Amino acid sequence: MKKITKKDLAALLRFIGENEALYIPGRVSGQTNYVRYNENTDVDLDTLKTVKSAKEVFFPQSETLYTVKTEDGKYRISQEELQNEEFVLFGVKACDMKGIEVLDKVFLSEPVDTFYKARREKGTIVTMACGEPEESCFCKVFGIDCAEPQGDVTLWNFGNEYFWKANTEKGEALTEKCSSFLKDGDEATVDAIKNAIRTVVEKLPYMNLSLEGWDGTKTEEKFNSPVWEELYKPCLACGTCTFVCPTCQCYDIKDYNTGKGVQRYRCWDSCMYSDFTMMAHGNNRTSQLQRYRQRFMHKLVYFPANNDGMYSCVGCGRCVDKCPASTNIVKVIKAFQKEGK
Amino acid sequence: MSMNTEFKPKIVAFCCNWCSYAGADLAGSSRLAYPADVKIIRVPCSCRVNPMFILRAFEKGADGVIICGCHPGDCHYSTGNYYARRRMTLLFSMLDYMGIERGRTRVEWVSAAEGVKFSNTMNEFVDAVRTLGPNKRLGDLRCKD
Amino acid sequence: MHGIGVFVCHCGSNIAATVDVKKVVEMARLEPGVVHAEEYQYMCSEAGQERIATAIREKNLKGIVVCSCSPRMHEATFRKCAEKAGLNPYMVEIANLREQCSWIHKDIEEGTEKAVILARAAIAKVSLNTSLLPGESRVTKRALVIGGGIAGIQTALDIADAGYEVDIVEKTPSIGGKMAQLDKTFPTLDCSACILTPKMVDAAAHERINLYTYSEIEKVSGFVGDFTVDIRKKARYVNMDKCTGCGVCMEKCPSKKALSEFNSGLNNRPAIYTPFAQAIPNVPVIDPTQCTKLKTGKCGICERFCQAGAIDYTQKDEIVTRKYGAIVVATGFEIIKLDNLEEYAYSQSKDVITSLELERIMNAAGPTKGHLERLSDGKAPKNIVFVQCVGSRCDESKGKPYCSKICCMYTAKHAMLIRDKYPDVNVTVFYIDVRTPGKNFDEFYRRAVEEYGVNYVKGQVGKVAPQPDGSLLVHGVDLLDGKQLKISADMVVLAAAVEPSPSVRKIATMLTASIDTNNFLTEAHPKLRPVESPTAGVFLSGICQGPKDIPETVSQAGAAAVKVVGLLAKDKLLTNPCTAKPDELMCNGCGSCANVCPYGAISYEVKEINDHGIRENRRVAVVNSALCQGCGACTVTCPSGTMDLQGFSNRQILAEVDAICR
Amino acid sequence: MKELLQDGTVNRVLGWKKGDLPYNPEPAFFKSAEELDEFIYDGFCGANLSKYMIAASALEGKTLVLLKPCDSYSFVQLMKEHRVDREKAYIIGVGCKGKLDIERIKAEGVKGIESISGAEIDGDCSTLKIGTIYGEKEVAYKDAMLERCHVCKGKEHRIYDELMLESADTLDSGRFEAVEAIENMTPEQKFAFFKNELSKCIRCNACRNVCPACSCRKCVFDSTKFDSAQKANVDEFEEKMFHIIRAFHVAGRCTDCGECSRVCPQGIPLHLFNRKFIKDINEYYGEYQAGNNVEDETPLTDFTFDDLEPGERR
Repeated sequence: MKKITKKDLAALLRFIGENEALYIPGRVSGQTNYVRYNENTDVDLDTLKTVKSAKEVFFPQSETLYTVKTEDGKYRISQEELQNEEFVLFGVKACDMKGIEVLDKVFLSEPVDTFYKARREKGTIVTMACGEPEESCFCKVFGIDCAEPQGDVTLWNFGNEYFWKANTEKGEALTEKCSSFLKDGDEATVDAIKNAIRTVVEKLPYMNLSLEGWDGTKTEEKFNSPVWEELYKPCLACGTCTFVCPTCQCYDIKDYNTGKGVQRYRCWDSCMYSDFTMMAHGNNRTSQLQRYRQRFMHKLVYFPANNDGMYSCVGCGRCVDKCPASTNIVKVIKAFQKEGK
Repeated sequence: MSMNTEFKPKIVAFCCNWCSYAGADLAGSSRLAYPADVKIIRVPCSCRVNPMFILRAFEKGADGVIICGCHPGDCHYSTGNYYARRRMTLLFSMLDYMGIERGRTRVEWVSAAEGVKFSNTMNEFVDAVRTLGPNKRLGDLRCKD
Repeated sequence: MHGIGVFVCHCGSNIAATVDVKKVVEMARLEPGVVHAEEYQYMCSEAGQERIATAIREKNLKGIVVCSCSPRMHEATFRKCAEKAGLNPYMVEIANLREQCSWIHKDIEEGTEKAVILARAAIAKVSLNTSLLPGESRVTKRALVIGGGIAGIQTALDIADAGYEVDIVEKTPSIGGKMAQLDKTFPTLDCSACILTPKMVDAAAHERINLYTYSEIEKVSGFVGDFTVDIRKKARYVNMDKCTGCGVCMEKCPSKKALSEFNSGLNNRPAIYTPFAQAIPNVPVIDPTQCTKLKTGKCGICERFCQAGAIDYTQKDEIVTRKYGAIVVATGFEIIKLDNLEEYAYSQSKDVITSLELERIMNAAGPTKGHLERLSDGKAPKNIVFVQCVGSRCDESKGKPYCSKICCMYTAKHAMLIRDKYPDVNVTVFYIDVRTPGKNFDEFYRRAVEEYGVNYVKGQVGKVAPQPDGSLLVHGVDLLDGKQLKISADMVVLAAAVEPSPSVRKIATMLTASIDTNNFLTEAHPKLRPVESPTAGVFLSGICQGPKDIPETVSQAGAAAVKVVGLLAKDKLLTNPCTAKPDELMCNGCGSCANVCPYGAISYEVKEINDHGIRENRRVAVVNSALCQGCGACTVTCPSGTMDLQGFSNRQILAEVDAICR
Repeated sequence: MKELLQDGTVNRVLGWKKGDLPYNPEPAFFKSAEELDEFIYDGFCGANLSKYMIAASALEGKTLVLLKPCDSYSFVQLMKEHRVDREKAYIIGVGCKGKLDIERIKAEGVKGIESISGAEIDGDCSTLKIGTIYGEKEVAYKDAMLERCHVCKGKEHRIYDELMLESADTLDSGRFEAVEAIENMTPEQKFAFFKNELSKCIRCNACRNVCPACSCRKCVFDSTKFDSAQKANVDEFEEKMFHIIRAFHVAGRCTDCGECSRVCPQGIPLHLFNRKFIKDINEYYGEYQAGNNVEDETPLTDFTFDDLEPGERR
């Protein structure tokens, strides 16, 4: 167990940022998101949730896959290079960390997504325990302990200090590299911090949310339930929930004509959009009800059914905070609870 | 100044078929030179010019976009240029509001008889865009390399 | 699209001198979809067209790009050529390498680079072209002639003689126009009225000509072959059917203060009047601004004296709606206002007059019964100075930049007539140039100088100064002698510039016919289509298109008539297929597009739409392609992009943008 | 409402349903009197229900809809564009004392909210008492209001069948102040300002989808007609294009309801685009308020012969 005083943190970040890429919550025009650190970055480790989750560091909203150019009437294809630079992702909360594990299930199983894999290999994740969880948080429902997030290094915020614990080899390496900034810390204080956090978590309004019945079975019953018919109605079919979600992993592949050639790129897509799954013959989901249902069925039924019971929701509550129509996964779970299904 | 002489701006000129395109033809047959940087796209009327076309030109690397139509009152379709005038007024104002240099966009009314005006307008516009230099504020970086 | 052919024209050396044609061909070959590219000396020639046709057939081309002169020149030519070879004519695009490239650039490298880009844009566009089929529209076999002067009369007579109905709309109470005001005509010196009035009578008597005098065009809609026109028949307050034209009313009318328009305001006319004795129709009108009865309700003398009972103070303007296949504009001219040319003292002295006023003074039916006299004191003038180019060939702040064309000849005519009738009067003419291009024109001018002793001075008049004794001191310069001149005159005649009738602006707007900076109507082509307006179905006759004398006007009138007859002879016209086309699946039915459509071509219908399996009734836009003229206003107003324009589609234009910015 | 539903005047009620947190009521259709037990109307019912009336117009029978004064402008504008059917709507114009912005409350450092009182519509709406797991907090109602309420268009409904509840004056700043502040910047500052703001955009389309004016069946940004279906923020141009065109497409039709700014997950002041067009339209073509009535010609489908020339300033 190590620790670093808060006033030394800036120097530490500068140190890391000088040697490798550092992604950290930073404020731009009033909003906190993961940004690539530079000297002008307005680092913000106090905001509980970044607007977009940490997933974008490994799975960017858009990325070029390859480029085709014509030269003298002939086509030339150049593959986009994989991540080859080491980097540190700093300040990830337990829910986002779990989100990355969900993405790992998708992108690291066969066929492996090489772009994602390269980033995972080059990245060291520094997580951070949640100091003050908020009312929209329900990570505990999914068995996540926000007092003790995983990752390569874990930090705990306490008074003027951050406690620092390496969990993995990568974490040890980072700790070693940063050793000049770190002092020894005691486990006991950290245990106290954890307990304090866990006590707060118990008080959160969503703690009693029950996942009973969402065990990857009763697929058809859920699918055909009349509950959806009312639930979907406020949905505006925007992609906010999808884009702030730490586990949504769907993407579209598109071509961009640069005039000098074509860039094939992929970008996040949302199952809420009417052109999601649009194919030459049309769309197999023709109504918003179907799209809305798909999102939650995927997170709570299909994904656990295919991944040993792992839900693709981590209870971060971003969709609860951000949905323009105040509909969200919690309301879905509660609605089914109420119907007794 | 040496910068300016080297910089060859990309200029897209939307010209209505009835007046301005004919005005450009007249400039041509009268041998009234203007810079080769200007490339004309023929549209039936200035009201056919969608703001998306203008933004698209900038996206793909244009340094300036000019729209030419019949003089107000002379539109071949009677009223097209009046609509174009309002649309472009608002669009240009918005671009200005967002910090895009005002000199990169322009609307000019050029009749079929105004070869001289066409040529002068293009000369002036290209000069203005040259002074501003390459368009860096409203373009897609993917098209730059 | 695969299967594009590119044809690059040298246009002799017009293109080839500044554009490396071979390079353009070479670069075009590298463009996606291009399977054939070649060059030729003159693509528009028969041999050139044959090459295109052969390539289309042999290489099974799906679209072609001709890199040549302006599409305004030869687009139609190449479309026909493609059609003959079995390709849809709308699969042709033109890259304008002549007017917009080779002719304006000197540097070959620069010109070639631009030519390549222009070709590229056309290739990008053609690859998104779709085959289009023209629709058909009917032709209303009736023509409208706007203006009843000599131009309008002649056009109407020629059309009517060919067997078609014609309506003439004249804004004054009588046909005849400016020619009726003239005394004699050059270069033959025959009497204007003697040659005009028979034509007026012919027009009035013609079974296929219908006159709307004292009427104006109110509204025009429709398009070539099918115009709908609202004509405002102004209230005459005289029943045309009852009036016998006896003229008693005019004699008896107590209100005689109005200035006679026909006599250029030199004398008065009654409130009820015909403009001149030979007016056609010979039915007076009551000028409501002058008539005591209409203004105050008291009087009614004319009504009392009218034996025919034709006076009707309750008459109202009437709107007549008629359909026409073709419209001829023959709105004629006015003399410019001389307000900006105060140096000639026109407003200061009654003895400074315009040439048109002189016509009336010289005319036996005019205010002075044809006696040449000063308007100030009625004395016979001894010294007359004519000033040419008053407001013509002039700085635009004061007058007109163009030559009015007729002044040299009519000034010579006036000078000659005065010297003939009053040999003791000295006549001096100040001129910049004497322009006499016309049959027997120069001979005529030389007679004025040589036989009649008119004193021609090359030079301009700087000032006309009215003297206390009533004479006029003319300050001029003799450029040939290099001397300042001061000539004392009793009368100064100004050859004021002509300008298109002010009413033409409004009419042009209604007809969507274009107008140049001097308000002359623009012809479709200055050399090859001089009597057609760029707006299909609208033709030009007389001075509305540019200054002309009578013989030229009459010949243009005939030419316009032939064009009209050519049009009316057809039963159906092919319509431009480049019209707006909505995508019903996307349409919101919001109504914006119809709001901006100048032709009322868009309406809304509730239709059952099958949107990917979901059937529902939706309000959607429907375009009447016979009415749509393809301006594209709707395409931009439509927020969802439902409306697109065939031939200039969003994707086609964007492809051009992309190709240019590449 | 219950009566109208019971006597068959209306087939359903479109209103707001209690949320599961003190501040997240959702738009909902109520089909029976008992469902209406879950109805709520308080300071957090900011959602403009007009847009839901497009779908409701296709349903059988009448829908009772609750519209705040500013929502009623949107409804009229939609009527003008033939998107909603007046005959299918029974409009209750509800009073409004300013709507609350939970983001503003959170920005005051309020976390772990358990309860909020003071947002009730029949209260005096002066102070919000907020119970959190970290203790009690107080926030002035005014400081928690949405931006749009500070520039309120007024208490009058443009259309209604019945009126309910009192409104309060909430207008306390100039509608165009923020726009003017940007106009007065140097081009570099303007550029930097918008670059910063738009860099946050995640192209989630919430602004578009919530907008009553952006109600196209198929948005240009979703269609292939302009090759503009770029849902990703690949390059900063994409967001500029999107937001300029979005604002342009609603120019003259935008009632300034402020929903776009309310829903932006990244807090981008999107109303600054729309309001710039509104300000320009007012200055160049005369005062115009979209949704005022169905008769007025929309500024961009209208003209006068002596309109301003592009690039000119009056």
